[in-house]
Amino acid sequence: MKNKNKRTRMIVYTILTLLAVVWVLPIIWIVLTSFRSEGGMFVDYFIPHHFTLDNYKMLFTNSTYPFGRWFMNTLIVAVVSATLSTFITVVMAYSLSRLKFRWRGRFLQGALVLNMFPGFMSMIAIYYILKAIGLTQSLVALILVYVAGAALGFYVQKGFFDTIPISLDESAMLDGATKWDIFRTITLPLSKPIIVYTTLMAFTGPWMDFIFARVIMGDNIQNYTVAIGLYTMMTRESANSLFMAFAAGSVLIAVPIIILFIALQRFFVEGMTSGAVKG
Amino acid sequence: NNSASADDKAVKLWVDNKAYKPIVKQFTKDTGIKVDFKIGQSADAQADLKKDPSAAADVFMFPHDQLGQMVQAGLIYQNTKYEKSIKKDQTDSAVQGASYKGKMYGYPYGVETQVLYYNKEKLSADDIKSWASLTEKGKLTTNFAGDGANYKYVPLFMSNGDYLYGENGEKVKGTNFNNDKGMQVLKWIAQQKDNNGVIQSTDAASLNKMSNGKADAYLSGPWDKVTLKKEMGDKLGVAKYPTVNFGDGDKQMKTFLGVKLFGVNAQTDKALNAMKLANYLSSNKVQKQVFDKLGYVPSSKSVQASGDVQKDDVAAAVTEMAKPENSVIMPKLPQMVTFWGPSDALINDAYKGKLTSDTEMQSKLDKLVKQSTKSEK
Amino acid sequence: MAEIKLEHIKKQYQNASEPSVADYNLDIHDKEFIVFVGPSGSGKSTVLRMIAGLEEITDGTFTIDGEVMNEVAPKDREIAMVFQNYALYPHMTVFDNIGYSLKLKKTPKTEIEERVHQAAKILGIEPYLERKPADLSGGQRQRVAMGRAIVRDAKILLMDEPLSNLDAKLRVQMRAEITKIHKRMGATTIYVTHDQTEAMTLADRIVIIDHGDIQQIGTPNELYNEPTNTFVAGFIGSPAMNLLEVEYYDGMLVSDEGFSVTLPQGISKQLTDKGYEDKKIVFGIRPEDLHLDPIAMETYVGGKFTTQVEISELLGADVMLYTKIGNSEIVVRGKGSDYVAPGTAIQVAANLSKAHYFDAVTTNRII
Amino acid sequence: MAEIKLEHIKKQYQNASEPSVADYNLDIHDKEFIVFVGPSGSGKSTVLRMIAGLEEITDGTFTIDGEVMNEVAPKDREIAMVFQNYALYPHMTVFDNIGYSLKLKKTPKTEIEERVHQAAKILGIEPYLERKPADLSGGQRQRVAMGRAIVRDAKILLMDEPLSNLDAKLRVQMRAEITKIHKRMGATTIYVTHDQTEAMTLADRIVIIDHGDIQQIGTPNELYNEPTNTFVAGFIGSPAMNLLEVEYYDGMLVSDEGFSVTLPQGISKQLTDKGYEDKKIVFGIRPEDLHLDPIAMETYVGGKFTTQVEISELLGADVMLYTKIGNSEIVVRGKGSDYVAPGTAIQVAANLSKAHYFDAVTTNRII
Amino acid sequence: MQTQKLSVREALKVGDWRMKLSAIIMGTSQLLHGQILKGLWFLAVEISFFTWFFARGIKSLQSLITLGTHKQGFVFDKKLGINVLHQGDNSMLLLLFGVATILVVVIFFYQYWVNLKSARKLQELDLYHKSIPTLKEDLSALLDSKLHILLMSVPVAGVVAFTILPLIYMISIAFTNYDHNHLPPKNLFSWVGFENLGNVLGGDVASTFFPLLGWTIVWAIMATVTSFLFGVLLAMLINAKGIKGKKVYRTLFILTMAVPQFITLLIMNNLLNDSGMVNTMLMNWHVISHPLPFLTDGTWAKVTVIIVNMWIGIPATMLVTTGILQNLNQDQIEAAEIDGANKFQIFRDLTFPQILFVMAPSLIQQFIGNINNFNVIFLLTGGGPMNSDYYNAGDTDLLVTWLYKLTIDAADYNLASVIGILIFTLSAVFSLFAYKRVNKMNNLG
Ligand SMILES: Nc1ncnc2c1ncn2[C@@H]1O[C@H](COP(=O)(O)OP(=O)(O)OP(=O)(O)O)[C@@H](O)[C@H]1O
Ligand SMILES: Nc1ncnc2c1ncn2[C@@H]1O[C@H](COP(=O)(O)OP(=O)(O)OP(=O)(O)O)[C@@H](O)[C@H]1O
Ligand SMILES: [Mg+2]
Ligand SMILES: [Mg+2]
Repeated sequence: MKNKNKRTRMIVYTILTLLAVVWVLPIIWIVLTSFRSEGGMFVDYFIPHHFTLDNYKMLFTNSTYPFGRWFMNTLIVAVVSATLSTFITVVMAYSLSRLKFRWRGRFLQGALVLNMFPGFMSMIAIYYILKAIGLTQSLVALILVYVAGAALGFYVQKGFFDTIPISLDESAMLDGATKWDIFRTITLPLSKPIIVYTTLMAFTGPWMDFIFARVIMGDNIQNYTVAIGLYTMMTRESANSLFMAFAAGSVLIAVPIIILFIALQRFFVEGMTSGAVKG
Repeated sequence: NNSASADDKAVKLWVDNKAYKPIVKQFTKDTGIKVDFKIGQSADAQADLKKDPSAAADVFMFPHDQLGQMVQAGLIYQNTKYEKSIKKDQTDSAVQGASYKGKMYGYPYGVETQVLYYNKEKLSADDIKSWASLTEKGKLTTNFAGDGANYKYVPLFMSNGDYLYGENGEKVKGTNFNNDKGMQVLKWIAQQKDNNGVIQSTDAASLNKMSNGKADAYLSGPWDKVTLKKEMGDKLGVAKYPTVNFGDGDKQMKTFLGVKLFGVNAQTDKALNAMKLANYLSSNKVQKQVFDKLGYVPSSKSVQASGDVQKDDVAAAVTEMAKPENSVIMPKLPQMVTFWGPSDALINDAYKGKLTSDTEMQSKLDKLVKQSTKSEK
Repeated sequence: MAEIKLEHIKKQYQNASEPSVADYNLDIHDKEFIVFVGPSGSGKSTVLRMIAGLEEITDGTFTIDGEVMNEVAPKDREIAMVFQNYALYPHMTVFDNIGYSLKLKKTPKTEIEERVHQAAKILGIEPYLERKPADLSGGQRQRVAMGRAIVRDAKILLMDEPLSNLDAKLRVQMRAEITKIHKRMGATTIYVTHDQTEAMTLADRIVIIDHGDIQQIGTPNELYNEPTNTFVAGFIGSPAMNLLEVEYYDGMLVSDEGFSVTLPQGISKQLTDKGYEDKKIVFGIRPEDLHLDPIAMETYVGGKFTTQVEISELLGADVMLYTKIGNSEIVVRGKGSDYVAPGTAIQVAANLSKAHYFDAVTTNRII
Repeated sequence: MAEIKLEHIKKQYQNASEPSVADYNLDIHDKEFIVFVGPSGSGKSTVLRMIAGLEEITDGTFTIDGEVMNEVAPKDREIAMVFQNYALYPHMTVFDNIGYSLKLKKTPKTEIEERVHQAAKILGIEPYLERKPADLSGGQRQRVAMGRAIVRDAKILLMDEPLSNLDAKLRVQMRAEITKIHKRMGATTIYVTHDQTEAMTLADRIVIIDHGDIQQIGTPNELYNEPTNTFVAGFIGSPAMNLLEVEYYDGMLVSDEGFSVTLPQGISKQLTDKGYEDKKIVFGIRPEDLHLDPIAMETYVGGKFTTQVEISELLGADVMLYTKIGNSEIVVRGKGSDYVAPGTAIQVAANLSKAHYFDAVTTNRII
Repeated sequence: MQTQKLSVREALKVGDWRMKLSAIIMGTSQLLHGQILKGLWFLAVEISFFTWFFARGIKSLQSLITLGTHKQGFVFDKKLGINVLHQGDNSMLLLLFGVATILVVVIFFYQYWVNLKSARKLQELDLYHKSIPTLKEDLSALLDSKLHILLMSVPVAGVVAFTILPLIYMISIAFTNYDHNHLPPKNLFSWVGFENLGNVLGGDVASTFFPLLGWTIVWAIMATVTSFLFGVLLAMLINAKGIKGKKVYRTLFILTMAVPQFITLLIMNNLLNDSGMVNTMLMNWHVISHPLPFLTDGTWAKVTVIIVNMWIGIPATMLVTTGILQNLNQDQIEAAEIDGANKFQIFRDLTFPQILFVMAPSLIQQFIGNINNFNVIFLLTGGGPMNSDYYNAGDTDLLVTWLYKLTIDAADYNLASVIGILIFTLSAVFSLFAYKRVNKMNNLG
């Protein structure tokens, strides 16, 4: 019995390790590339022949690509929009999972349908809407757009809320809690994992989006986020020579996100502090 | 908003390299016209302009093949003011590239063609005279089967005497690839699959192959010079394209000629200043400065002929390729967009051996011509 | 003050074919202790949940102190409730679970402390105040649920089988506590249980429900002594009343299976007067009104009959004899000394004046 | 065959300060019906869960038919179990819930149908087979949980308070069904309950647990008549045995509060012989061994004492008198006719030969 | 004390003058009943709406009908010596702001309706002599029975402005001739009705549309299902009992989520190249003699994008699943263990259905998202390899990436919009159907 357990465990370890290698190799490749001094975009070996820090230095010294500035922009946008988006997503999910009101079913269906139109097609329209309210080329505009998008991305969260026993709400209602109290003191504390998940997703968005952000920012390079910045590095002329700097930039983008992921994993792992109690 | 005398307002400029900064400073010093200097990609100029012309630059860089659409959408100001001097100073191809349907719009500041890079240690100057000897003696790395095959190999049709949108590239119904000559070219492309001297590779990988000696020759533009030079040093040779034989004798292999232009935004409220700046940036003096700093091959006749340019092997090769017998000006008709995709597909499929019979090749050529030459509604 | 009135209350769950509660009428006085009993699935919890406002009332009017409450939000009804399935907040400690309602009311911390501790003490869960519900045993959880309800000074207290997971001793103790709490709080209380003893000892009045219908409302004694129909008769009392379908005929009750007793004159006169001569009636007699001792045999001569013992259960002081006449089961409760081995036929004497007589068709009580 | 042996079994939850089960030793014979009783939180469920393999055994050996099972996965133990909290599969219908284990064993469809329907019929939940658990009442859910256990022909059947949410009538019925099922299946059964009657009627042997320790193992009669200590004495029997701390002195039992009886000679001799002269002992007498009728007063002269009635509960045939001598409560169970209004002082006669005598320090039984 | 509900219509008929005046001057009833703030709000809404409407709104609506009449042109300016631009109408902006105007009008009418309903309520309270809710009561209702209004109105406003408005605008374009021949600002475009739809479904675009549609659906299904299934499996593996270093493994997989897609995909593209590292290594190890055409052969490329998408999608699923796994009811799993289920069966019958239940809505969304999954295809293959049977599309092109090419390269916005609407209709039908199914499955406690 114990032996069998051990064997299956060994198999699991092997599979996991293999998979982890597959997943991590490309990442390691980026990291190594960011320290590579020779070659260009393409080399057919894994470990660089010469290591250098120049690629990183270049990012912070080259005035065409004010990476430091971009990084701060992105950080600001990410933090603000993650906070607001999470709030909005969770609030929407809660409303649609727990509150009873007239157009609820319709709203759910409508929201589902609204997400279906190819997003890039509305970019120009959104640009002009932002322009009409005088916000183009600003970080606020970016935040606004990301946060507005959060209002319809509540499905996972709603699914999660649906699994919290309704009797907890009922019990709290009788205890004199308003719906708002229930949301605050019962639902939210029980939803840590999903909140963390939502925050992470919302936080990573601005680091990754290069199409939309580029449309909004136009030629205002000072307000670029790292993603637009990096993406604009990859033109026909510059792709090859800037590739290692690009990799260095990628590594720098990944760092805050990874730190956040690791830091917040605990909440995921904890899950709900304890299972539902009877029923 | 059409008063062109708002001198106090800065002219917004999009260029793709900050090396222009001191040049623009000089301009401001000379003329007193303030310039709002912004870095942007010349290739994106059209899209950015289209998105919101009023927020776009007053003067911007762009490749000449976007001119057709820009004119069509009314995005670009006609160049009436400096037309004459440009016609005088610039090469004919450059003038042609800056004009559309008989009117001039752009301010040319450079030309761009592909050239042949090769490894001097492996290949002699004779070896590279023809495609056959080149691929027999050495290995050519190129991209028949992927993105960009159209840019590199569509000119083969013109090498064999076909036309793309007519002689001057402005005639919608002027494509005739679906004749026998076209078939010859397509078959030739298909044969390359079995040519051991041709290695299929993406551009990025090609550079690497050149560097590590796995390939000896590579067709590409001046932008790859820096990388190749760095990796290969003195081994790097640059030359014009070889000849090719499609079945009835050697013919010069051609390349697309691109003209680099400055343009003035049609919506600008400081037209005169903007034009002045555009003209300044395309002047001989600036072309020379830019060539020195960035290696952009000039479009001005006099600068091209100057010693510095001719001493530079890439620039020399480009000016050579830019001659009408070695290149075709890339058409700028808006219809080009309907040509690029299908032609890429056709060359890819031909190379990969997907077109198995002559009739299939013929019908594919017919389709390409038909699709890309639909007239305007 | 908290007078509750239910008028023609009906509940139809969306996905159920029949209404779970049909035409429920009930007046509950201020400070009364009402107990709902009824078989599993009869709608007890449903009524409770409607009163609490957790389930919409399909039809009818529900008032508290004359005010219509159908549409009032649960939190505004000032009702405390102990849930059948506890519904504890898993992320809060026992202390926080109990103190939650007080916290919502912005009660000062020290007072919360005090009241929670007091409640915990009554319920014997003081040692667990810092634990989370998942780390408690079933009975401990149930007591926490009780605690949550009693810390509040609610006008109305609803309890859905609050003691079902406790052991007998604790139950007796809790019962006493509930009585005390009720006296102290003075809350109008509705209590659902399936425990006879609980119902009998706690209730001012008991409501017996079956299939969403009220069968009888009355004090424990009324229900026990004057059940309105065979359902109530069979439901109240443990072991249940023996019910036999018999024919009334010539002053006697006779069944095909061999049962036969002679009724006292008073009773047979009444039956005849009410026109039951030669008709089927249901004869009901409680196990404790069947006697085995010689004296009883003498006293209740007319009530003597013979039956076959199938099982004898010795329950401490008592013995329970499960006997059969033909296919009808008759349970007899005797003293421990009356133990008879299974298989023997015994003579039993019924105290017929304590027996009950029901209409066989309507099942309603005749006498 | 399924003989279960627990040797020095111990369970310490990680976050608990004391072991929940300490040194548990128990032999269960094949086909035996064992009932665990004990106060809430005494470790009944914990032992059950260890036997099922759901909880790791901290220490000790657990064997089935001589094979050590400590490490065997639950699914390989061939055990069926009814959970205290039902643990129904919320996304399956009642039918699927019950049939799940059969489906896992690849039983043919028709047989599953048949067995599920049979189980459902026994449990009276046939009408609900197509519902999901969420749409059932508490009692209905509990019966589904039962159904899940009984469709399987497991060698060992564990039931954790399987009837706690059912009404009295259904409970009696279910009890009978469980007996039948046990006879038919022949599974070794461990049954946790806090219901005296259930324990008494169902068990071959009862195990009484307190604080994770076994207090006594024995047949219902043994426990009732010969409780080993005051805990068992107080726990078994409802209402509980009256326990009074008294001094034994000169053939008499006397308390400070005014209680005093004279022991029969046989008993007092034994007490004296065992050295309890002038010592404190605990005197235990069951409510039913206290009598009020004149005949008893004559018969048990030495056992007469006076006490103050506080509450009288009329429970159908019986009356329960909660009385007090000083601060000690004494419960008397009389006939319905013995009803006495609260507040009166009454004379009670104790049948002292049925009384129990315990050591006041060790709490163990003396006689 | 039974209260009868009045409908707004009845209330208008039988109501007093305050009610009736509210129908003309919003907020009257509230003001006269002492709900000052509420009344002022309604009044302000009405005043500002009409001011705006007469100043701008009417014109905007008119322009929406014509989509502009003045073309931009150049006039020679003698003084400057050049042609000078004369601004014309910009059809695109007229359309956009016309749509916005309609939305504003709709919102106003909604407010008007709310105003009437609120007045009706006051009327009713009057009728039964009940007290009028104070501001404080109204506000506290927002925290309870009307919490959804408090919570949702701001997000919904965002949705209206940034999703619905652009959406209606995009849909409108399908009915215009906004193509490369009618590009603003120089040219005007105008309404053409259903002409474009015919062009897409009948024209030569159709021979590309239908094959791409097929692949899009195959892709969406495969991409969604593989990521989900393997994500769940991975989560199960990592969370298996007795596995140490859960956190490390989890972190390793999550790393991929931390690097922007356009970077990882570029690298994937690099690695999977004909002469990329994967091929080079395989050839060095003599596993293969010719490079595998991961990205250059149509069929290979399709498989490749699905696999690479797994690489991207699995960690996210793994993360959510982990969250769900830890919240699963342990009792049920115990019950199943006792019922004789092995690990796999528990997974199949309990864990998986419940994960599916939680994730079903998001799966539908992911499916839709994958139909529109621009990034993966665009960045990894760019739609390639090009297929000469198609019109400007490659083997891995999804409808969206094709659409993108059509708009960016060809500037045929009207065609793109029609195709967009077709995709949209398709997804809507599918997802509403799926959603209904999920809802059915929904009634478990
Ligand atoms: N997961 C746990 N962690 C810590 N302590 C626990 C845990 N589960 C149970 N306990 C404690 O162990 C003791 C025994 O619990 P168990 O559930 O076995 O009681 P029980 O006899 O079944 O009680 P009941 O009749 O109330 O169900 C209790 O004191 C309980 O608080
Ligand atoms: N959500 C529901 N949907 C459909 N039917 C339901 C629902 N909840 C309960 N029922 C049904 O309504 C009837 C009454 O249920 P209720 O819970 O009130 O019974 P109960 O008297 O409390 O029973 P128990 O003593 O078993 O708890 C039952 O037949 C039950 O199956
Ligand atoms: Mg119930
Ligand atoms: Mg328990």
